Amino acid sequence: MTASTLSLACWAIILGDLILLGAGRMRHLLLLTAAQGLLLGLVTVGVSPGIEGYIVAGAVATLKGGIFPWLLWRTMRQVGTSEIVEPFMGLGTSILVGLGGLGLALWIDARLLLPIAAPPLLMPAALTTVLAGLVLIVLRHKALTQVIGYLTMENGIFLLGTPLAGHDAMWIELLILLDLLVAVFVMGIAIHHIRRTFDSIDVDRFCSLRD
Amino acid sequence: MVWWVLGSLTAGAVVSAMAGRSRLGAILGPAVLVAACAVGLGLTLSNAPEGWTIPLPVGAGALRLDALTRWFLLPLFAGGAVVGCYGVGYLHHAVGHRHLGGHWGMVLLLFLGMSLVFLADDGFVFLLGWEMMSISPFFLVAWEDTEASVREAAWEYLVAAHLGGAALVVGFALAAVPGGWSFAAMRTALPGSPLATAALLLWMLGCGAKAGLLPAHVWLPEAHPAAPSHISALMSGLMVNTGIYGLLRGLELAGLPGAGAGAALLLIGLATALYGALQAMVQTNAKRILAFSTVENMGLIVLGIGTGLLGLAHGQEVTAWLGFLAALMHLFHHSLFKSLLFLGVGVVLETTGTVHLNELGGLAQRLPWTSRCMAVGVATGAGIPPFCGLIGEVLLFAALATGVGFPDATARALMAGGFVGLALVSGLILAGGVRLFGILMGGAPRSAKAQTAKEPSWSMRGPAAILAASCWLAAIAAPLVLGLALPAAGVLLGTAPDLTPVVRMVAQIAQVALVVTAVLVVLFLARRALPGHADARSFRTWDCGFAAPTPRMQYTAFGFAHPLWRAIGRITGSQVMVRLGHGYFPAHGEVVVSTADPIRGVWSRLFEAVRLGCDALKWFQHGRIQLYVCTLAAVLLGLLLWQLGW
Amino acid sequence: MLVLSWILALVLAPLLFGIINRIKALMAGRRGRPLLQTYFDLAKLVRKGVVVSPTTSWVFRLGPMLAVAGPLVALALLPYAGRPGLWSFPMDFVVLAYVLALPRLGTMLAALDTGSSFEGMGASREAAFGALAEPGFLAALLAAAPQSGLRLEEIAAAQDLFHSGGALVCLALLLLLLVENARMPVDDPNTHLELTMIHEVMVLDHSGPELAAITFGAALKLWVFAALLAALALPLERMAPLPAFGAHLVGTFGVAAVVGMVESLTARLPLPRVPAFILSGTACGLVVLLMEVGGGR
Amino acid sequence: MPIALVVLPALAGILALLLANDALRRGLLVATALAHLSLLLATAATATGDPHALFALDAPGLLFLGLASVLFVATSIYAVGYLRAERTDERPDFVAGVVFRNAPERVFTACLLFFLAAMSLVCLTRHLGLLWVGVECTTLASAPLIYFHRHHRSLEATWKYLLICSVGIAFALMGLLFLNYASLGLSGSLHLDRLLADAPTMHPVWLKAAFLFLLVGYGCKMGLAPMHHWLPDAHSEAPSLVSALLSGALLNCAFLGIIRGHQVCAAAGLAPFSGGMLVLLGLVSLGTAAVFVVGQGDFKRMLAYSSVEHMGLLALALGTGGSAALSGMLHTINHSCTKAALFLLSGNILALYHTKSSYDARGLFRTLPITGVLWMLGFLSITGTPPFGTFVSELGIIHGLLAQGRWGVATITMVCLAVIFVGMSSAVARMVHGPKPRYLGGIAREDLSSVGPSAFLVAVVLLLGIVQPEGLRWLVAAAMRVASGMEEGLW
Repeated sequence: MTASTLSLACWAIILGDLILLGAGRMRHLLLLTAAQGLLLGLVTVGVSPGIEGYIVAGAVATLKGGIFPWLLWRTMRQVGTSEIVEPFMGLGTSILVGLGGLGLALWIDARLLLPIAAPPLLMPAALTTVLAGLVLIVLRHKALTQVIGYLTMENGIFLLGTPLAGHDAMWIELLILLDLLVAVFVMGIAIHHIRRTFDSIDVDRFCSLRD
Repeated sequence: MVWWVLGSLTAGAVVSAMAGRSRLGAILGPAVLVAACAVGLGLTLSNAPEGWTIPLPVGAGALRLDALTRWFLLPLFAGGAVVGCYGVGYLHHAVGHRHLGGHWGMVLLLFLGMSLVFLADDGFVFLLGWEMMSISPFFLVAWEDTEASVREAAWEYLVAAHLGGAALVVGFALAAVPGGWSFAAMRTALPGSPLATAALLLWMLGCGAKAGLLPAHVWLPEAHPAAPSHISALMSGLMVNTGIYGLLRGLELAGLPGAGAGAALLLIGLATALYGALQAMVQTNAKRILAFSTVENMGLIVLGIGTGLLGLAHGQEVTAWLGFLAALMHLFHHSLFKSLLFLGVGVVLETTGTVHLNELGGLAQRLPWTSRCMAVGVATGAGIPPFCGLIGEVLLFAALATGVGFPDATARALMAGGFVGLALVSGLILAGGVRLFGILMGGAPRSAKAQTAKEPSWSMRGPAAILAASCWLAAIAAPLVLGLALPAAGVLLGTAPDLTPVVRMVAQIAQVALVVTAVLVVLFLARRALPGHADARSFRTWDCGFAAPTPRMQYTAFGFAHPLWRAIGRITGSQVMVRLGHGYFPAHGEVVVSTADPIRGVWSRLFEAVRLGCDALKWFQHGRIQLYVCTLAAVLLGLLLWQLGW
Repeated sequence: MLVLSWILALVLAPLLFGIINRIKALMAGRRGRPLLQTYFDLAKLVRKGVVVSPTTSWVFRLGPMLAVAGPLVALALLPYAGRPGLWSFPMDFVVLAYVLALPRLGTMLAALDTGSSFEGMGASREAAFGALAEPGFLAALLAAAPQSGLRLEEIAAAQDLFHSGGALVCLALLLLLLVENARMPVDDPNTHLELTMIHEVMVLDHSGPELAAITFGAALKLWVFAALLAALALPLERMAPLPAFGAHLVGTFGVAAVVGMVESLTARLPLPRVPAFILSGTACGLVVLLMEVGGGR
Repeated sequence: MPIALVVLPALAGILALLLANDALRRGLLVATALAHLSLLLATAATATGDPHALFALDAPGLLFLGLASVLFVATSIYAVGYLRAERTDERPDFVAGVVFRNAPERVFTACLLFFLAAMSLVCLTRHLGLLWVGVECTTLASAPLIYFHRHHRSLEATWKYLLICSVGIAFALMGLLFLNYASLGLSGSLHLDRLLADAPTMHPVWLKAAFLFLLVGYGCKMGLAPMHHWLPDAHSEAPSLVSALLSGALLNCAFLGIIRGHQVCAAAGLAPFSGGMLVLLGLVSLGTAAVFVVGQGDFKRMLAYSSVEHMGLLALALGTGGSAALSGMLHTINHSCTKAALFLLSGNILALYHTKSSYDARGLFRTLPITGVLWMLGFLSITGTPPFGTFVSELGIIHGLLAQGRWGVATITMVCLAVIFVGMSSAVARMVHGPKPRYLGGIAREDLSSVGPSAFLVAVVLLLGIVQPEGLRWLVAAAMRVASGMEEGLW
């Protein structure tokens, strides 16, 4: 895979992040996450070729591009939540924050040079994705969106780790993916319970524990 | 022998706590206490070997028995045995339905702690003993824990004890920095080091809180009255001594620092003494009066220490010796008479159910033994011959008087100020003592509670009588007592200069006491020979022509203090509010006296401010998960930006 | 000599009241009662029976004994005619003050023991004024003490009326004498209005030999103060023993005469202003002490 | 084989899911706990350290795993009585006005065992990636535990725990990547011994960044302020025995993650940097705990904030190094035992009074005498009062701070400790004394399983204040040397 393709993929990821922040429907959110997972697999293959790279990329693409969104999709259907993403302070604010995050990521990238040959946009793309995930967690009402945000964050972190794939034992990354699978599973169960107990998955109802 | 004492106290505490509500629990503790105290007294007075070690996690765990320790152990064990006997009688009605075993277990723990404090030869053992001694009274004070005020007092005690202890912990941790935890190492490494000043300040804070020095005294007038009376006697008569001991030991370890510490201690002591005396003058709860009297006496003792240090700093050895001797002697006497007074008030509480002066009166008729013992206690406290209180006060006066001749003008002024202040304090003590005894014991009962007062069993009368007798004996045998105090002061001051004038002075004061006793005996015999002794007619008190006086018309506790309160006592924060009835036929009017301690008010405002501050910061745990995650990210980002200098 | 002085004090103390009263009478242009009236009163009281209130206890009977015992022992501490007393040791002036507190303690406790509101009032005032007077007394004596010694004997030797601070010391002691002995302008020994009395109101319930003891004790106490003041004011130690003895005696009576004159010339102060009066006495002592401290010895 | 320590509880957990008999399953829980402890002892006694192995015990690992194992034994014994007494039907919470029931017991037991397995993994592994996996597993295994009572408040706590800790640990994962970047061109492995070997030549900026990520990430899990927000909620809403494990064992495991980072930093000569950060967060934690303990009406939240305080102390001690770090390692033992005992006792109190308010749960000395006494002793211990071991370790930390001349840090620490004491004492004094509340009817005797474990733990801490066994002293010293990067200290 050529460097330009890689950098195109990074661009796509960055743009995806911004669209993610502006998405108003849950369905779109899930689709975008899935797309991001697939892109992640693509980048993994591009950055670390070889059999290990392929295995990891395959696992990433399957899990992040397929299974996780599917799990969340199922959860969303089962809890019967509305399609609307409920943001704090409007979607525009999220996009603005995302743009700010991109700026921050570029700024950090300029100061922290990767000690490895990697696509030039990898670092900003990864950091932007992490920040976008954080924004999804912080600036959304629904528990489900928070899980999506968490996954997005993890996507970013994985993106950051792609140049390292194959440097250390591959099974570690697989284990980490497995862990994430369990995490999404457990969170999904928790969302079921939240729905049953609160008649809603709006985390703003979580206000009884405070000082 | 030391192991017998410590071991029996430890084992006794454990077994007694296990014995619980059974009869064994009621008797085992005091029995062990008396036995341990007897052995301890033997140890104190014998020529026991000087040092021992126990393995402990930190430090060497060393114990040592030097003259200073012996001096402090003496009242501890003597008082412990007496108070133990008293406690059996005081708590007899609780046998079977209260957890007496636990109570006595805590008393034993308290004694274990105090013994360890006195015996400690390294910082860790000292702290260990100190905290054991500090914590156990929390449970003892809260004996009547169904009353909210007692619970409050116990908690205040705990907080004060712990905060004071914390100051000591840091103090010793500082002192251990250069050489380690053992006292020997501190003695060599500490003097002259800049750490010594800091450590000493912390020691003064911690020990001052324990001894009830201004402004850390506020817990004492709450906790001592709330405790059962034998515990009050222990705390006020014996436990406060540990504060003084800690201070003295700290001074010794820091190499007896110079004029600054002396002046500070002198001023703190004087302020404490004056404040305590004034408060004792205006309070109306007998146990609070005694507690403030403890504050005042601790002030006097610290005044002595400060004087001694000043003397040392200016090269006046005699003044130094007089100051420290005065402190040591007065401490011993205070242990005797304050325990005695608390035991006496305990009898009053036991038989009448109250210690509020305005509800009492007429007890001298009803409690002849107790009232006589109390009279001795009051007279001793006021330094009236022929009782021992005089000796410490004269020594203190002497120390200050010699200081008026110092070459250094500041020191002279301090000494003269101390002298005059001390004179004022001694006048106030007499007035306060008369007030306490006169209102409590004299006149007619002011309420039905006092009407039916009866003398308690001998187990309560006996200990008081023993202490009263000791108050007299300690005066008559003052030269002997001084003989024990001299080596104790020597631990601090080294070899003594020529002290024969001091020794002779004390001997002569003892003679004065003896002669006063003789004169009184002669007068007593002479009175029997004169008419009107046995055949006195009885007629009601002179009532100025008003035919229907009631006991309520007697002078009240605050009324008695009113002239002094008006003259110099407003600093106590007491207030008199007169509420008159209104209208043409005003029906009901009242006078309300509040005796709140203003310094306590300052502390409670401080605590309140901390609480409010904390409450104001509690929004941080606001409950919104999104913001929590936001904080997490912000902290990370902030640390990155700050630390990597981007 | 010492024994003689002691016996003289015992015998002559009640005479002081006679002298004061005679001076007052003379100043007022009256004849006054006999000089020896106090002796007659004492003799009469000793033979009388006793009435006690059923409210009282052993404390009431103890009071008068303390009232006598204190001044009796105090006499032994007094230097006499330039010679030391029976005891003379450093800081004996402090012990003197404490011994002199015995009668105060006794009368106050006895007064409170009667349960009378009037006697409580007297005790309350006595307690307050005594407490305020104590620092003055001790400060004055400390100020008067020479650098070399802190005994009464040396204090008496070092001071006289005509030396630097001596006059002020003597003035302080005189004022405190008036306070301690319940004289005008602090207290009116002749008043019969209970609301204004201090000392007299405390002894209202005493009768017979016990009242005699209190009266005698008061006389002795006045004697102790007067003799002390005389010893301080006069340069007795520079005289030969016999003239000194005489001079001391005359001085003691002279103090009584001064008291009498003060009593005739002043009016009784309102009670709330008494503390200020006492503090003025204390202040005299403090001024001398301050000068000592400030100037260095 | 050290790996057996992970496998054993994991298998037992699966078995627990399959078992239908409650009594049998409870027996399995205790048996596994005991087996785990004995296996650990056997491993510690026999295993030889292979620095390149994936699983090996080093001193801090042994210390923390030993603690976890001992606490697990204590809690499992407690759990037997607890589970027997718990009602399985629906019951009302009158205050909140809701009806709730418990999660199935088999899930609870299984998750307990999985939790133990995850903690064992964290303590045993020498590979930082695997350590991360372990820490994430502890979160996932303990989340259902917190939600044992299917009450809306426990659900809220569970969600917060799950999400905040997951995000935090995601940061830690980023930290690992940064660490990997820092060692790029060297061995490039996340195996601890490789990292230690590479450390001196690592890229310092990347290393620093990596440490900060690890610190914030694992610090979140450990409960260091200001990342502690989940902790009071989770601890107060979880069943008491779970709170005991969370506070006594789990927080240490997260601390181990930070220790590993500190080790690498120290090996790279960056100990002043990482230590400084630890001290800073430690102080913030102490201050936060002080703020929230004062006036705290909920006694379980109070204990939770006390955990924040002690985690702060541990971080402070490790960051300070020297004798303070030594005492810090000792402090982990004291804190874990005391805090676990206190949480177990709070379960007894909760079971009787049905309230977590210290204003309502009064008169413990009369209603629950043994629990009351132990509660008081535990309080004294947790506030560092002699003769408890906590005093020795806190004294050591203060002494260590002073010996290094860190007067300001020592002062702040002492002030915070004092404020915390005042805050806690007012609640505890309120609870132990006073008359028996009138609404309580007849009171059952306290059985052995409810007070025995706490009594044992308190006794251990008491003994540690008076004697320190030679072996323990050695272990603590080794752990301190390892944690400060002075030696590898493999078993």
